[in-house]
Amino acid sequence: MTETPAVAAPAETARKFNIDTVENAAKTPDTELPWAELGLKQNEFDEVVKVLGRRPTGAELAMYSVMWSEHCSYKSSKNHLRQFGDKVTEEMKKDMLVGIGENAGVTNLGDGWAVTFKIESHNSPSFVEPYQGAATGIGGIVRDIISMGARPVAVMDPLRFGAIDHPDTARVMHGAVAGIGGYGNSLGLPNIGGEMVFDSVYQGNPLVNALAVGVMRHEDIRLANASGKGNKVVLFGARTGGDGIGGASVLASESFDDTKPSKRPAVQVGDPFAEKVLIECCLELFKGSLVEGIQDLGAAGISCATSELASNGDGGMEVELTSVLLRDPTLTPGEILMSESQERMMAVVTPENIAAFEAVMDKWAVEYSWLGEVTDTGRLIITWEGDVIVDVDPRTVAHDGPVYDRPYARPEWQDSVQADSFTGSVQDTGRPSAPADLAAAITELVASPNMCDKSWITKQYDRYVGGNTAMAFPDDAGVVRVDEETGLGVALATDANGRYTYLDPYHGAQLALAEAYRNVATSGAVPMAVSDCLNFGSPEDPDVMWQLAEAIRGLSDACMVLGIPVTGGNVSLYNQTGTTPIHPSPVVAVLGKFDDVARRTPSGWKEDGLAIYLLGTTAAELDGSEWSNMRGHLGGLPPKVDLEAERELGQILINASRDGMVDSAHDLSEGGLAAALVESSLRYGVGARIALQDVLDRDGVDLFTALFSETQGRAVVAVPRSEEIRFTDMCTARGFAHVRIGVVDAEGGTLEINGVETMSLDALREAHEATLPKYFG
Amino acid sequence: MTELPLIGEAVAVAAHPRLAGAKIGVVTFPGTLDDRDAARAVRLAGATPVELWHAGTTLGDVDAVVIPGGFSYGDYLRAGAIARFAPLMSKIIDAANSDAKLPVLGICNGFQILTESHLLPGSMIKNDHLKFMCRDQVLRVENNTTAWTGDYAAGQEITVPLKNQDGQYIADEKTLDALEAEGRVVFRYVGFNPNGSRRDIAGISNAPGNVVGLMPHPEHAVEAGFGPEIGSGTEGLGFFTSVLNKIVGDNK
Amino acid sequence: MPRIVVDVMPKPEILDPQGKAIVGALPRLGFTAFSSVRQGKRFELTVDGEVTEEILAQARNAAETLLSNPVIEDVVNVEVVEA
Amino acid sequence: MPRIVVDVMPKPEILDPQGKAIVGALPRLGFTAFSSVRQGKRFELTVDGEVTEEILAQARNAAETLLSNPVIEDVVNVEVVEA
Ligand SMILES: Nc1ncnc2c1ncn2[C@@H]1O[C@H](COP(=O)(O)OP(=O)(O)O)[C@@H](O)[C@H]1O
Ligand SMILES: [Mg+2]
Repeated sequence: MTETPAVAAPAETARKFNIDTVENAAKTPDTELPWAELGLKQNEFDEVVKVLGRRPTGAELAMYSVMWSEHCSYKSSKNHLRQFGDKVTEEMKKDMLVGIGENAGVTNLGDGWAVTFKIESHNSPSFVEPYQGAATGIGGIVRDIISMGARPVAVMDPLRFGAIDHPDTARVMHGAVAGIGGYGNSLGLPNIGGEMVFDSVYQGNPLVNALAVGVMRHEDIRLANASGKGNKVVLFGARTGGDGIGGASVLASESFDDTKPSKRPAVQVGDPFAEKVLIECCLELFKGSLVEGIQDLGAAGISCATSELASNGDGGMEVELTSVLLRDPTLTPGEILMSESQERMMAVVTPENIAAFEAVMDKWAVEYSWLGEVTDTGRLIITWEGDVIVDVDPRTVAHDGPVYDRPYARPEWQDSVQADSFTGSVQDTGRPSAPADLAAAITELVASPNMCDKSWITKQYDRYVGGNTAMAFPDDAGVVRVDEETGLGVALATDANGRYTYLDPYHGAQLALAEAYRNVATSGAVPMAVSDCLNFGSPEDPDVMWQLAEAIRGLSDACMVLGIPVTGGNVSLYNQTGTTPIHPSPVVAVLGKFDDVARRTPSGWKEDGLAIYLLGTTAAELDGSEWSNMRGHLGGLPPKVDLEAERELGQILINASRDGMVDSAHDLSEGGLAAALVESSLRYGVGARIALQDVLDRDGVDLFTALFSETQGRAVVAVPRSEEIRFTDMCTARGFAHVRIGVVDAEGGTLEINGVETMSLDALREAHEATLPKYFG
Repeated sequence: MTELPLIGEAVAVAAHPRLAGAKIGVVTFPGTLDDRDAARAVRLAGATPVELWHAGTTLGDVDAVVIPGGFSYGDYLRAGAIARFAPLMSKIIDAANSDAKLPVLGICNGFQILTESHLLPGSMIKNDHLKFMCRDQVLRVENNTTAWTGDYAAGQEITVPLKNQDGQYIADEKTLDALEAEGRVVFRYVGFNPNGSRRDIAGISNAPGNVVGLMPHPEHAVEAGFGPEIGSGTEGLGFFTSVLNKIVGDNK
Repeated sequence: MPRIVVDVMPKPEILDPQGKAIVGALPRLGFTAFSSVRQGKRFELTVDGEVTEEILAQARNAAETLLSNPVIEDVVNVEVVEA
Repeated sequence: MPRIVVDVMPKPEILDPQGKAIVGALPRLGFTAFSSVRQGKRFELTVDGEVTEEILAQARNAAETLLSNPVIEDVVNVEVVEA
């Protein structure tokens, strides 16, 4: 039974348009076209004319303009992004079943299982309308995962907002979190982690990134290509409305009569119910092997889906556009091609499978319409009641967009920023050293906006649905089981530090990768693959372009050293207010594998008497740290990157988890050792007694530095007495610095650090948990 | 060694030889989310889960039915409002009211569907704080004589996940008084009322006790390591073993 | 006491998932007369005392700023109802 | 095309959490004239063609069975609006 259409699409309206056919375009070369309003540059329009050998039709112009936009063509970043594909060894490729270029990369998990994941941005829609913007962000990334043939199994949401006390931050925070929850919860996808950062640089450009991960059997992997001449092309899911073409309503000049076109929606509203049904319905299609190729409709809608499916397959396709089911019957052909209505998919089906395909649609009450078929002509031909309105080589739309080598240069201000170290700055006066002051400093740190408890957010997310969530907030990585029989599973963490990347984009990006890698290894999983979302300002600003180029170079170099490939990602540019860009914010997601998720290591200790070890050495690295941020300083150089050490630390943490040598592990990142000790104590409400003298002596740092420095490549672990010798032998054999810094104290209800006034866990918890409710209710 | 229980370690159910033969239907509506989880809980309890599709017109030979959580039809109109009219629901309503008194458990959205169907009194409105809330929730089993609670001790406190947006249970005072008087308040929130429910009510039953509905999710507390961190993590399994023991007992 | 009723509807060009779900359910219950449904909100604001022009202006203002989200909704009606 | 408007409000004796939140927020925005707020739903059902008595009866029936839950809500209004 097909759902009754919400809006009838009267066929008679079709002829109301002054249809600009290919024939007409050839005859009227001098017709003025609104290419500039559609965002094309003169040289780009000229290129379109050259490619076609004539002026484009209105519909063709619509297609090229969206597909050649920054968002779809990566024209500013493509030249740099190539490094992710180039800097890859054979070893790194070994588990990569599908690499960059498809909707999402696919990694082999063994036992016939594969995993696909990807991170994307929905930044500006989330600023305009936080609830719907964030919700549709989740919707979009989940469809990418479905279109690979996978069942989505979890989502994550790295978030960056303006200053915590700015009045507009509450609007964005409330809306975005409720939207992510409202959509993700309704899909039955557990939220297993994310990030939350407040910084005034994001005031007008909050970053709402969304990650989805899905799993499949190898044989279920689907690619976005249209092969097999005579196979049918079908569009299914929601009806097509005027979504996402607001700015492009100039195309209404296609409108024949002089009545004004209907209004186009300024924002898109998500329908998570429709998407949930779409997920189940697609999985049923995959199970029955009923589709040859499939593509989700996201940015650039039908333009993208038809041109990509065609160019990745046999090269040709014919589509009748009046067959598209419409929510808004006033849409012109160009607008239909550009529409970004949510919750739609396009698939290629063999004639034999049509009946079975329709039965699945009817079962789930999903609307569908057959648009045309695959050809081998190498042309994408789109007709409107039989008249040809698009006749293009689909590759020229989908793949041969413009590529720019935008000028970039190290900003003039970079040197002076790097020279301005926190140590010795005005903001550094009165650094705490007395026991009471250090305790107050630690309490202030864990209550600060970026370090405080995040459960105001995570409470609004379903973490249990699916029954496979083995770890989520507040542990270092989210962990989901893939196979109930064996316990095979995956771990995921996302990280970025905009301040580090501002100070040094090359190393800042590497630090983001290092942290995500470390978080995954800390949970006990073996890191396998990377996805990234590059959030930057305008590429037309050489300073920003340099940040982007450096970040990509840094990230790709670091992936080589760590031996894990980038399998996909997303670039979000123009995140700036006026001429002020956000901090360069490359958000990096690392995926790891567990042979058995039962071996996961939580981030807090429980049992009395466990020995606590600090792994790694500590240097005086406070520039860009949370501490300096709390004091209002940003300058100097970020912590040093040592990827070999990260790898070694990772091996230790993974082995320790596999062989049951540690009961808990927590990596050190923002907030340093102080944050890690408090978080590990609050995790299960069990404190510890800590003495850092050996660290101070060995590393030549003072107590404050030992607590607040953000030196990388470190972690704290809690080791049962029975495992201590085995554990320390392993560290010694690997030549990795380790020192016993204390013992778990299940009785005291306190965190005791020699030289710091004893802190009660209750007071720490109260400070840690009060911040978000104070600002957001 | 790690304190985290390993998977498969903690779940040891005394399986009655006839239990595996028991069939428990799990209903799926468009928008249902926790159907696979409910099926897993049935399996871990030792019985055989049977998939039931909302548009179906027969319950087959199932011995009990679980209506799992989710957002049927998006919960857009009212939670459970549209699902209530599914063809299968009229079969469930008839079977629940028949002399055979088919055991029916509604969890979260399932509970909302049962109230919309008038199998259970009252209704659910938006949480008093207006937000979705996910947390490990302590419940007290107030009545252990229903079809779904026989394996618990009266007054026993259990921890199971709670996650909902429209979980505030309301009914008029007369109905509430009657529910209390008849022992039909089956579960009450302990320590914290997460949604503003009247009299801390987390779950109720019909008069004979074969139909039970509750907002929290026992099916998410059946496997150690994948449920609440408070308590054993498997304190929801008793729902499913209870109904099995009841079925086996009735068939004796 | 008099009340001011404020009606808010999703903008016509915006997808209304609620309405869509309802329009799908109606025919299954035998209600076949309706080709589309849209779901909006109705607010009743109680005023203690008389509804002055100033109070009505407040209501209109609240309707635009708090009770509706102008990005996706329209205030379709603000009127006084005596009770 | 004519539409039938159906208005549904929470029963007066039922605490309305959304209305309560709004009444709390209003004074903070300077809207001080309102002593209580209740939030209900407004449905607009589109009819293709003329609204007959039979169709209006269908709408009333749908309002009572599907669009409202009599345990917590009242149908306060069913009326035809020409557009
Ligand atoms: N927006 C969010 N959504 C879900 N989980 C979040 C979010 N922000 C933070 N978290 C979770 O809170 C915990 C602490 O976050 P964070 O301090 O950033 O972790 P780390 O320093 O280990 O990267 C992690 O489990 C993280 O996944
Ligand atoms: Mg961490």
